[in-house]
Amino acid sequence: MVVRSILARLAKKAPVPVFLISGIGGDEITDRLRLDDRLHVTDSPRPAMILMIAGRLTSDLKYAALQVHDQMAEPRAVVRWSPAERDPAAEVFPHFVAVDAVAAAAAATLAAAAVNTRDDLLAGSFPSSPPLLPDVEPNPWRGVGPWGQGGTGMTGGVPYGRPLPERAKDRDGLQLDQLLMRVGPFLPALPEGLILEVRLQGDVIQDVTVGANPFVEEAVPDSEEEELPAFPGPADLAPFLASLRVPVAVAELELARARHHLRWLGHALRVHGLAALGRRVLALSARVHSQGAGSSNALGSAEVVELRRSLERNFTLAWATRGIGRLSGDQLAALDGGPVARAAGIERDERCADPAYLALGFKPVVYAGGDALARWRLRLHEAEQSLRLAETAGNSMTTVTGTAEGPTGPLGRGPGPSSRLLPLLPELLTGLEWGDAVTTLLSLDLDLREAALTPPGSGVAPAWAW
Amino acid sequence: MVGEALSTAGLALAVVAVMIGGTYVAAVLDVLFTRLTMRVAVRPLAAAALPLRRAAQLALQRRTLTERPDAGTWALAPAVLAALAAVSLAVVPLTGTLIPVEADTGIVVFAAAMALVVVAVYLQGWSPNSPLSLVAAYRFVAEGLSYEIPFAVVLIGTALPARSLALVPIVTSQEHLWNVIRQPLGLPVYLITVLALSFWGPLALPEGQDVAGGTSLELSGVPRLLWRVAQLNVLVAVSAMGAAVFLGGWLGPWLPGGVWMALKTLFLLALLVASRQFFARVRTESFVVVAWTVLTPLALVDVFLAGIQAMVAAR
Amino acid sequence: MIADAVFWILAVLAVFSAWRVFRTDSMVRAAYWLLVSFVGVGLIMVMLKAEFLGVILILMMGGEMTIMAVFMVMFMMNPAGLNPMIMVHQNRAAMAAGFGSFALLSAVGLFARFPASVVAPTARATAELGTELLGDSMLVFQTAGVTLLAAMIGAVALVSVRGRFGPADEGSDAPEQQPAADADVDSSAPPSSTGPSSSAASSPTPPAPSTTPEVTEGAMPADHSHEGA
Amino acid sequence: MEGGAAALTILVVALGAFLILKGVGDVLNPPRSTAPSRVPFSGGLSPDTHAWNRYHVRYYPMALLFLAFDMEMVFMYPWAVVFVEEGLIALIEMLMFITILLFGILYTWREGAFRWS
Repeated sequence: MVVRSILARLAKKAPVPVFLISGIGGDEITDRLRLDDRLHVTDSPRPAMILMIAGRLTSDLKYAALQVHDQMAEPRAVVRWSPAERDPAAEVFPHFVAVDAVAAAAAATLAAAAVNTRDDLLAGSFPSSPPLLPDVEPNPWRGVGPWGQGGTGMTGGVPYGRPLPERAKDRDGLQLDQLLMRVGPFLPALPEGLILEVRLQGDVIQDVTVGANPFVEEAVPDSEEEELPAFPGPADLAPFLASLRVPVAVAELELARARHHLRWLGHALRVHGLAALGRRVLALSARVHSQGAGSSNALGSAEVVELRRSLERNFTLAWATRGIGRLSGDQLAALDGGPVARAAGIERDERCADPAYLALGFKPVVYAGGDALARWRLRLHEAEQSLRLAETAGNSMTTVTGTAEGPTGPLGRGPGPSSRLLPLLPELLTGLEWGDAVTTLLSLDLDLREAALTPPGSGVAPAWAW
Repeated sequence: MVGEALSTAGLALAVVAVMIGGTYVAAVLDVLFTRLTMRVAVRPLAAAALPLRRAAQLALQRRTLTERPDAGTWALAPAVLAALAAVSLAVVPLTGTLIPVEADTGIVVFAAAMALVVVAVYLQGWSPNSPLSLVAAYRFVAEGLSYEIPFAVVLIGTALPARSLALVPIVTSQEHLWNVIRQPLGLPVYLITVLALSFWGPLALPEGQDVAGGTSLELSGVPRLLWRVAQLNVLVAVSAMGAAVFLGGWLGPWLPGGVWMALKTLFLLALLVASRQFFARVRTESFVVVAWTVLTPLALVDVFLAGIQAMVAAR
Repeated sequence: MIADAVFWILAVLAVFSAWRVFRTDSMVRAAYWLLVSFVGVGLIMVMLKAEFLGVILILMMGGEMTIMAVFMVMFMMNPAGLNPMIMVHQNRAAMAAGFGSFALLSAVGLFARFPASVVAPTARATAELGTELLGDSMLVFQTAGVTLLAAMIGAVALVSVRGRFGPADEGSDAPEQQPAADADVDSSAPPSSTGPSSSAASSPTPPAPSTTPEVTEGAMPADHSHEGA
Repeated sequence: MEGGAAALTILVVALGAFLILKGVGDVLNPPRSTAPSRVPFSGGLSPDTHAWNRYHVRYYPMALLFLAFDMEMVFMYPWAVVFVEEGLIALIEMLMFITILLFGILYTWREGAFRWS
């Protein structure tokens, strides 16, 4: 007891280990949470004490969230914030600390709540959240070996509740086991919400199936339930979507683009093992954000220039991404422009059609490599270019042409960029080592929230067309 | 008899003290470098307390289990890693007189202990019966089989001028010129291979974010704490060894030998710990290729240059 | 006194872990029990003043046993031993071979004339080994190099998938084995099987837990002995 | 020998200390789990099968190469000790030996056996 109280007192000022889950409307907050010194965002739910839910959970996300919750070590608690008035999916958590705040203040309030809850958990004044899923083995089984262990035969049965992996043909001609791995939607290395069913043989991917987008909510017909709140789409796409209908300040658009690229960079650096540098870049992107449109100097462009220079010299980063994730010509054509295509030498940019940009002397950034490295360099270059444009743009406004160049690709023409990329994944990832597959996925900058605006194959017109 | 046992116990205590101290220093250094890279305010006192606070927090957590893990090997993995680090630190002479374990085959004992690190890390990844952790375990086997040869060969290079595999002669042979200058290829190759060995920074392949932490993915509570500590133990051991065989160990003017040794160890430790902030994680396959086609030949060249030098010096 | 105690502890450890190698279901455990056994033997060698040989044994076995574990996991069905299985086969032949080699080695130990001289504490065993390697045994040494090269090239030529000699699996027949889709089909043995047909396993009710090994053996598909070969 | 005793003591102490610490942790906070909590983490979804499988080690040519080089290292240690005494003959001999083995690396590299994805 004495030991425990000493340890608890010592632990009080440590950053709270949180596992971060972001639902609908939580995309902006998660960045600010990562920047909070009081929190330590973990890669795995196991060592986390607080499950932090930012945004509204769809029903698909709910089950994964419950699973993750049960996987956390005790003592644990749930702290959540939702933009919706009522969040039916999150109400499955019996004990939670709900944070009630407007979106702008949500991150700070969430962090403060996490700290308080952790302290209460350690002091024993707040009960640890009980397991939420029913405690049943995935398969009924009973041991059949001489010591009550295992299933039937060599590989049959469901020993300890699960069957063994099955063997399948491989490119090596060896018939070894194939491991079906379901990853996502909360795997920190992958784009938020991406679900993949991956067949691995060794560490090489044999087959990939892209799972249903968890941000897509099926409208339940004839339900008595009140209607779900309209899906807002990813927050950092908002100015670009607006520019499809009304003229928007060029400076505002370009700042948003730079911010998006820097956010992406921060996330990607973390996954590539440069967590501290990634956090610095995230902080930089937040500063770009707070400047807003109008103020045309001190946008952190000097810092971005310096960052770009240092990252282009980072040979291990280049080494980790060179030659990874090249798209074929057909695949590039299907993209219809966007940064991924521009990184493969295809000079297509919707901004070239806009007189406001032409007046500013805009020329699209194009790289030739076509691999993950080229995409990295392109985005860094574009971030720098966007900040320059924002500085010089003054008050010039875009012209409404019905299309716009979003940070991930063209908007307003058919499905969005991520919807175009998702169907390419199986072909692209097959045959890659798992780490290379993650590198590829990162470099594509997929956004499942954006893809949810136009579910692939749904035949529904994009949300922005309405 | 009793006196002998007492002196053995005293020396063992010295190793434990150096290990604990070094591990703590490594943890604090990591906090400092991380905050410097983030470009946020560094408060030395807070940085010094942070590792302890984190450790206390982990110590209060309930350990999680996985589906039918190999519980025995899972429990053993951090203990084995720490024990290997302790043994390899024990063969390093701390000063000219304070030599915890005086073995005729010092660098072989060290290399043997470090060769078994692969076992500990593989078991850590294998045991929880978790897919990403398993991928991580096999990555480390690839990494381990690649770094081991150049690692051992550059150590052999330092034995050449000393004409002995024991560490005291190796240190004293550097009286006039440290091996870092005499064998310019030695220390760089050594540092790269020990980074791989302690799965740290750019070569933290089994603990990468792309496998959500890999070998430590399923760890929480005390086992996670022990695994982290054991990893830092390895960093301390390899830094001390690097200081002894490349930077002349306790040799140095003005200051007492122990201080020199501590400073040199600290320098290498800081270098290794800081590497995490500068280099992105390398691909497994690239590392394997480079380890075999660049590091191994370089290490062999290093040995031959060292041999020719030693021969000329002896004439 | 203490030295005796340590020797006996290490000796018992070596024998015990060697026995565990055959009593565990998990390939990884089996490989590392063997490593423990080797470490025990290596430490005994260190005690016998063969410091270099003892330590180098441990050094080599660390890497070697990991490779063995990895290869055994790759080729054995049920590598983690989640289902019960038996690691020993052809018991009579194995016992004969075991006792035979034990008797032979014991005979060497008992009847050979070992040099009676005590090793001087100042003897430089490693240096003597080195002199020997560069002296009379030089031919052996260089032959070892060429043999190792031949082994390397042979291994790579055989297993390399995309070598100059075409895909590694060209012209080879994949073993006809059915995937273990369900427990009952799985236990049908491949055509090459020599073991008893596993009728016990294909019965819908699994055999009752029992402490007699015969029951389990009946429940095993016979093909795994070939897998592990 | 004394060195061996000390090394063995340190080994046992470190091993024991870590196992005891883990035991103490389990006494302080005994592990508790339910079936869903034991599911391995891969982002919130459950796997169908156990993770343990006949894992395809694609770097096996490299593992075989390692075995050969591990042998070579064994020879190098005693060689290093007597190198200076033996002089040129030691140099030439090891040079020959190593060159032979380097051909092995060269061949393996040429065959692309270090790459697997």
